[in-house]
Amino acid sequence: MSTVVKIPLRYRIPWKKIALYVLAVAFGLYLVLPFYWIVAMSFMHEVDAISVPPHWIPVHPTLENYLGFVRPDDAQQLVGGRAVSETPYSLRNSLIVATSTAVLNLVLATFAAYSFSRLKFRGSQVLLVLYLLTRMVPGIAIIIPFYLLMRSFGLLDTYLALILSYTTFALPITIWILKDFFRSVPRELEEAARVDRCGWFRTMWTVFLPVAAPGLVAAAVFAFMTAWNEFMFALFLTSSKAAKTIPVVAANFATDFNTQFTVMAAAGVLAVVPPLVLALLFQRKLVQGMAAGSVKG
Amino acid sequence: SNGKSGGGGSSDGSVKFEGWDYEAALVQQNLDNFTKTSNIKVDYTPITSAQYVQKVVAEFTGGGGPDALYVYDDSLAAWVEGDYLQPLDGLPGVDAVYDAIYPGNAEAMMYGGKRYGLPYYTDSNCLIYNAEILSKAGISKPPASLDELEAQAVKIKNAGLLQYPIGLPAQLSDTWWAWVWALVYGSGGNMFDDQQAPIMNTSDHVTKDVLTWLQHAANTTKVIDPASLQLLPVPVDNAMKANRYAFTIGARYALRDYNDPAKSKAAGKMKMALMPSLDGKEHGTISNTRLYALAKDTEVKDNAVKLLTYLGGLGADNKPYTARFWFLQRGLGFAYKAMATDPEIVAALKKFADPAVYAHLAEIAKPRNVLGVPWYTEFETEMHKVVQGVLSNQTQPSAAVDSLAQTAGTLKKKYS
Amino acid sequence: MVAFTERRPLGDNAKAWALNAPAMVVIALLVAYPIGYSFYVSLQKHNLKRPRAKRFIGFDNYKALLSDHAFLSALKVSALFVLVVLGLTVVLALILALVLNERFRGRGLLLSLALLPWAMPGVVNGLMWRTIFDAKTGALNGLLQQLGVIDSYHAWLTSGTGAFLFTALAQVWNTLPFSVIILLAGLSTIPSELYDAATVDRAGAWRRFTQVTVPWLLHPLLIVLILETMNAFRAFDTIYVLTGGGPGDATTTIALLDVQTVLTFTDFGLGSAYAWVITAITLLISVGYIGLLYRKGNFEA
Amino acid sequence: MAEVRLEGVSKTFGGKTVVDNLDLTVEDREFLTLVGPSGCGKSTTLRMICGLERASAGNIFFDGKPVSWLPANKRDVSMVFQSYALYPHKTVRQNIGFALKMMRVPKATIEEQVRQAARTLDIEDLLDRKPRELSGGQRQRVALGRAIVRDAGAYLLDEPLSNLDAQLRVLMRAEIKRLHVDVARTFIYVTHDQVEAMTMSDRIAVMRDGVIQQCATPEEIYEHPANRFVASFMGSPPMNFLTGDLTQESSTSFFRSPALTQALPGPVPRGSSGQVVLGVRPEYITLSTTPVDGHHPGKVFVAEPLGPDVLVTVRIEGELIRARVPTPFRLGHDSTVYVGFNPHRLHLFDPTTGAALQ
Amino acid sequence: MAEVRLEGVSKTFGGKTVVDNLDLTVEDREFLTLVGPSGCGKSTTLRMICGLERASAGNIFFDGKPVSWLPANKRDVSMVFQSYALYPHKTVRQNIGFALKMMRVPKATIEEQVRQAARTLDIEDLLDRKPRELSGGQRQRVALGRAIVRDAGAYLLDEPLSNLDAQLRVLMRAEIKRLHVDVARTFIYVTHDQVEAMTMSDRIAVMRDGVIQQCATPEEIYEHPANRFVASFMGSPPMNFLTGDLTQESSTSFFRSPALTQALPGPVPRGSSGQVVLGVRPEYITLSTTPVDGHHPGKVFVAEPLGPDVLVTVRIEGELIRARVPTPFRLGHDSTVYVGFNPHRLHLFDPTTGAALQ
Ligand SMILES: Nc1ncnc2c1ncn2[C@@H]1O[C@H](COP(=O)(O)OP(=O)(O)OP(=O)(O)O)[C@@H](O)[C@H]1O
Ligand SMILES: Nc1ncnc2c1ncn2[C@@H]1O[C@H](COP(=O)(O)OP(=O)(O)OP(=O)(O)O)[C@@H](O)[C@H]1O
Ligand SMILES: [Mg+2]
Ligand SMILES: [Mg+2]
Repeated sequence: MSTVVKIPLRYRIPWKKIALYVLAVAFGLYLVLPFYWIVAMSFMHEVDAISVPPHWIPVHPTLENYLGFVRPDDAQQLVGGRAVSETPYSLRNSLIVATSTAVLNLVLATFAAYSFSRLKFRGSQVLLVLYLLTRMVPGIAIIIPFYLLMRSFGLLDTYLALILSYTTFALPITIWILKDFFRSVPRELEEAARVDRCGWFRTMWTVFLPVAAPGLVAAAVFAFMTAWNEFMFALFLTSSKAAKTIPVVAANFATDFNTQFTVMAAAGVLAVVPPLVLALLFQRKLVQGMAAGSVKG
Repeated sequence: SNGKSGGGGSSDGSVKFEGWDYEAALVQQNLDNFTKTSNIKVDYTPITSAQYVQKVVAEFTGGGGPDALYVYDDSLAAWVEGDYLQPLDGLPGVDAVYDAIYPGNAEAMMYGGKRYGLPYYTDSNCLIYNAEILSKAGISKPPASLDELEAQAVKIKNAGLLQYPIGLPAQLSDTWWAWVWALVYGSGGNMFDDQQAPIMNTSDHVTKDVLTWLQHAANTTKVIDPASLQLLPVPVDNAMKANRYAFTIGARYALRDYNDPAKSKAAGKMKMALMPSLDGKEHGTISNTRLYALAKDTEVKDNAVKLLTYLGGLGADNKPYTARFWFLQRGLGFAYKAMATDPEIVAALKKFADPAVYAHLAEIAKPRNVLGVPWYTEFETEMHKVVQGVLSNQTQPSAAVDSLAQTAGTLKKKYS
Repeated sequence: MVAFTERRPLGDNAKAWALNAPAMVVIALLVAYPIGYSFYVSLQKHNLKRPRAKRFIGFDNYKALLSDHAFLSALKVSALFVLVVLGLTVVLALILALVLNERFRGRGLLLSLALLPWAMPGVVNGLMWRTIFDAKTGALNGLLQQLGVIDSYHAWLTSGTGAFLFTALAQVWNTLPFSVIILLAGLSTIPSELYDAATVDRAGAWRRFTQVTVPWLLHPLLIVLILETMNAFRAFDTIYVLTGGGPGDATTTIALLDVQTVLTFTDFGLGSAYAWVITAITLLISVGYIGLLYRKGNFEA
Repeated sequence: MAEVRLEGVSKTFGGKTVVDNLDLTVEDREFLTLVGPSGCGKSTTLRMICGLERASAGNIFFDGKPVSWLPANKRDVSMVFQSYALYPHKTVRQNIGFALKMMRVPKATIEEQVRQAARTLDIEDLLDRKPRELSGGQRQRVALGRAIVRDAGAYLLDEPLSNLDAQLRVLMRAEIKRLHVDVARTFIYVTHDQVEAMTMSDRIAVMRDGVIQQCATPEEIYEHPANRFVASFMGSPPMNFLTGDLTQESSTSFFRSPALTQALPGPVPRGSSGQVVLGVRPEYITLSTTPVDGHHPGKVFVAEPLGPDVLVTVRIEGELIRARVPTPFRLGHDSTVYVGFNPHRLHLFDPTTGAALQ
Repeated sequence: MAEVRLEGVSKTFGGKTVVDNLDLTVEDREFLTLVGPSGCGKSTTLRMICGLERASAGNIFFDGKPVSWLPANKRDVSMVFQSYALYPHKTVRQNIGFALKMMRVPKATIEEQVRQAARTLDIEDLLDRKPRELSGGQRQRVALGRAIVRDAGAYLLDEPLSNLDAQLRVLMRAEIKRLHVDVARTFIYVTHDQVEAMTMSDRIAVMRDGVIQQCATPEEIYEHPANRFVASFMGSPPMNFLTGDLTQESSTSFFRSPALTQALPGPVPRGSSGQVVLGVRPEYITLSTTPVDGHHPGKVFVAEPLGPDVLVTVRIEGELIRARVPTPFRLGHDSTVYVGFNPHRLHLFDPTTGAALQ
């Protein structure tokens, strides 16, 4: 019986780990610093926000930029007061619209993407490119006819108008995204499910989609963000707090007359929080490995 | 809020009213007051100012436009041509309004000989200076000529007070660059004749000379901040308020903020002066007008006209109620001559500006004479780029005016 | 021999079209008309300011583009912009995705941060960058000065090159998340045993990357390329807010020109023609990418 | 369900025919084993029966009813995939219980049956693991568990024991056999393990290049191979083959090759070409150190111990003959031995067609 | 590279130790086979040697140099993965040639070597296919080809033949053996096939629950198993075990159990508890129909044909004893037979520790 040598005989400098952390920190800074500046500004008075040299940490920290959102009366005092009072509603609207868009998109795209990943059919390539084509016409070219269309459907200033338009935006790309992920789900899994007496839908629901989860999450995030960010269609298709989304309202903080940097910063922070929370909830799924250990060969 | 055809008036006679979102809360407050007294409901939608024009265009194109709305004088011609608006001639009280306002404003609200609006507010441009900085540099009087302006700036610069004493909002954006026009009008020149033919490279040297001065001040004496190319109006305001420029060219209205101790470190030091000219003489300045207008397809014309009158016209007491409201609340410029002598107004005005200069500017200001041409926006946009070229020394003034004239020619042809 | 009987299930063709039907219906219902309409408009002289002058002119709008100085210059700027933004985005996104695909402390945090720019509405994003790049009070100036990199505040956006690069940088920040997420999700589908096999086959990190990762990522990469090209070609928000297209024409991209033409100049005919040129170019490029990558990456696990 | 019948079933992949006009009937409750060289089309055949692959031609009947157009989930078959195809996102418990869940078996029953199966497969303590945390053999057992836990009309097992050790394999073999008896259903089993094929099957179908060579009971296959391929394929180490001529002398036939002459009992037919191939299995060869009548002298080429037996290769005039003899075998390389063939265990084949000559 | 040494190597997965303080030295050029029940840690051990898995404790040395911190690509080992791990996006040719490409072997040489390997593996006509289009056995051969085509300091083969038919397996076995001789490198081989283990190995290491039970030559393992586990694991069907007492009478020892009494040659040690377990392999049991001295009468329980042999289970007073006897065996169920143990092939084990008593 030999003694267990627990001490490594030759320790190697873990270059990979070091590089990893260096990169992670560098990217982290690149990603967060601009946003940090917004966050810091949102806790500053207007005067401090434009001071030279800049205050990286608010010197006279204040919540006033946020309090306006919950105390609409105070908001009246501010330039863009109406926008301030509309912010909570717009957040709600954005959440509803973006979530619905994501869900509707996933459903529609899943069907289509499945066909591209699993079935051999005539015209599949053409159809794929055709889908893309609908996305390639810049929004600016179709906004007016789209507006007319929605008007004739009587959908102006409703969630549905936004959900539908964002769905058409996101759908082609979502299909593209999903078809790739579907492709990497081993066919045998589906076959096993069929043998286990699942019909197509059940196979999709119980086996196929869970395994393709990273792709689904990526696609859902994509659709959600598309809806969350879109400005022009939201501007044209909505007019009241019943449907205005956060980008439209946030734009109100920046008028020609006065740009309320700090209030806008606060609105920006608020606008970023919901998707970020969702991202935190789903990030595990996104990096979960797919199909490990399921098939041999 | 989406009626079948134009106008969008609903059965209860309420007026659909749209404006850009400046002080939307105050607007609502004022409208509530109107509803209280007139019993006419107003359905008010403020629209992000940056996209105001676009959205209104979309609405009118789609047939869901408002009954009454704000209009920029820049957009008036297009919107009349686009059949969005209807003239107000012959409506009760309109003549009285046009008599009571400055001619420049009246001119700006007319197109094709017809009157299309009642004044919302107006403003004209002037030279704004920081009296404290000037006095530190030993200067007691604002400049009357451009050369003088440059010399004063050099003095300030040499005194080590400021690296760049002059700041101008010269970043590209969709808003017009009033200061260029102010410089041209301030020296008595024009870019176009009354038939809207370009003269800046032929009979009228002022534009070229002004550009030459700009080029010199920016690149030779380096008194104009090169960062101007990256400045929109708001950052310029912020810089002024922070004592970082001695001079700028801006709207009179800006001084209210500049001199507000709550918002500005330069409060009390900011003064306005007539536009300095090439020859040192007094010539004029540029003005703009924002108006209330009436949609062509409105189904509630009577109510809408009542609203317009409340907002832009004269009240029963023959006083412009809303124009006074805006001045007292926010210092917005007024088109009504009589207000310049209204004691209450003067008292309020004194807090931030010299009432005499203020009124004098209104008298000599005139609108751009090319507002009515369909290609004005394109020209203005092109002009900004050309002026940026001059400021950054990429373009020579003579080439600049040639290019402007050529642009005007091309655009004219395009729209013929 | 007994004939094949019973209900014949749908063939692949029929099944595929049935599966595509919902998506196709939604798209056809909602965008077919606008798209067709916009193409029709592009064949017209149609400026809202002069509705009475509206008329059909065939491809004159397009022909005019060939001699349209503004258009040609914008095309050049756009091409360069796409090149820079796309290059940076893809490289950075790939690196970031690779980092995120590793296990380390704080991965969840970094992943959330990676999504952050995406969650920011364009307007806010634009204004954020404006306050950062501001020549007088900008955070970038402040930071660099405090770090001793510069002595005095610079006006970053006043030179053509500066404006172009900084705008591109802001755009990259904004479009990075999409690419990262797609690539990351793509990475997570690579069976780890392939890396094991490649390692045993003496492939070092780089070869593993080129031989296993890249082939596997070709399709996600394809999407990233297509979408980011599209995005870069249409980039508007950020550029508009930061430079308005200036100084001069330095950052006037074709998208900016298009939006300006449609919304500011209300020239729908010409604007639609611009839009269709953008469409054609992005489509061409995309088809190019597809031709280049689709087949190579088209294998099944 | 019971009888599985394939009529003229073919399968082509991109022009290459991998299953060729196959006719096969598996009786109700029969245990049929499919064997054949790697790539001969066994899995493809199973997959067609299962409904995962559509036959390019021909028909499949379950109990006389055509099922060619029936999808797998309607065919009521259970299958062990050669590649396992475990659900990576489900635990072992969920993997095994999945089909039951789909059949709406009550939760408690599922749990009970899963546990029962897991006990049988000796993976009870792995029930909460995910497939990626299992060893190869454990995964295979989960795959097997998934197929046997449920009730099905036919059980299709594609090399279900290939990754298990001998002990476990013996146990599993017994379990599968027992299941077959218990549920009394049709089993179609693919294996490359001869012992498995021989011990478990009612019948064995030997395939080659997509064609069934012989389908008969294990004894029949072993003792009366239909052709040289079957003869050589079944039995390990394989049968020895010698090519030579057949001569008839009074009541005895003689096989003559350059290496040796062997008397054959009784009259025997001639190959189509006049030549014949003589086949003899290694275990029907005896070796002696002293000359014996009818034995052929040769030299030991190599001796490989197989535990209880030794596989001895003997060279007789340039021909290599392999014999399996009991341990111990103590002769070294080049020692002389006398090789005797059991005359009742000799096979003759046509040298061109390979068909057995009877 | 040559000698592979493991010192106190352990591996834990989430608290569960699957390889436990392993000490093992594989000599230069040795062919060592790892066997053991499914899940005992064979693959894990290989993966640690290979550098794919980091040992939780202990060290690994190649030629005396510690390699614990060396990544797999620097270790100069070649490996066949139990799960193949083929590159799905590469053709068979590219799969096999990949390692060579990584080693910057000239293109022409790669092509030549790949073709050579493919010929050996009989997959020459599949070179342009993608793994997806291969049968299970073909995939496995590609995996094998990938490992053997290249030159490496040590070859690690994890059940490389499990999905091949017997014929092919015999051929491949020979090829691997030949390769071993040709390249003269260290081979570590995992298999569950006893024949493979017995015929190919220089030494066999028998593992159980992450612990090596015995590491010795095949003969040693077979004839002198270190403990009851090894004795039962090696050999199929497994050794028979009987528990009883040992008594010494003059020069002879006697084993007495309720079922039978067996004389043992020479003096033998006693188990720690006083009891012993007697082990005898089925092939060292003879059955006779007539009583023989020292044989034990019993009744035939079941007889299973295995081709050349028959596995006969005999019941002696409630104990089941399995014997492997040559075909033919013609006695039916419940016939009386007389069971004789070869007295020189008997093993004794401690009933509590299981250790062999010598
Ligand atoms: N990632 C993992 N997490 C948890 N346990 C694991 C993991 N990988 C392997 N194991 C466990 O470690 C033990 C040893 O696994 P290993 O793969 O080495 O077995 P093996 O001897 O190769 O078995 P087989 O013959 O079945 O392939 C098994 O019990 C297995 O369940
Ligand atoms: N998708 C495919 N495309 C082309 N050829 C295929 C495909 N699937 C299988 N084949 C070929 O069909 C033949 C039969 O394959 P099959 O999987 O049925 O073999 P098998 O008998 O199960 O072999 P093994 O014992 O190796 O698993 C093989 O030669 C294989 O290469
Ligand atoms: Mg197979
Ligand atoms: Mg293993």
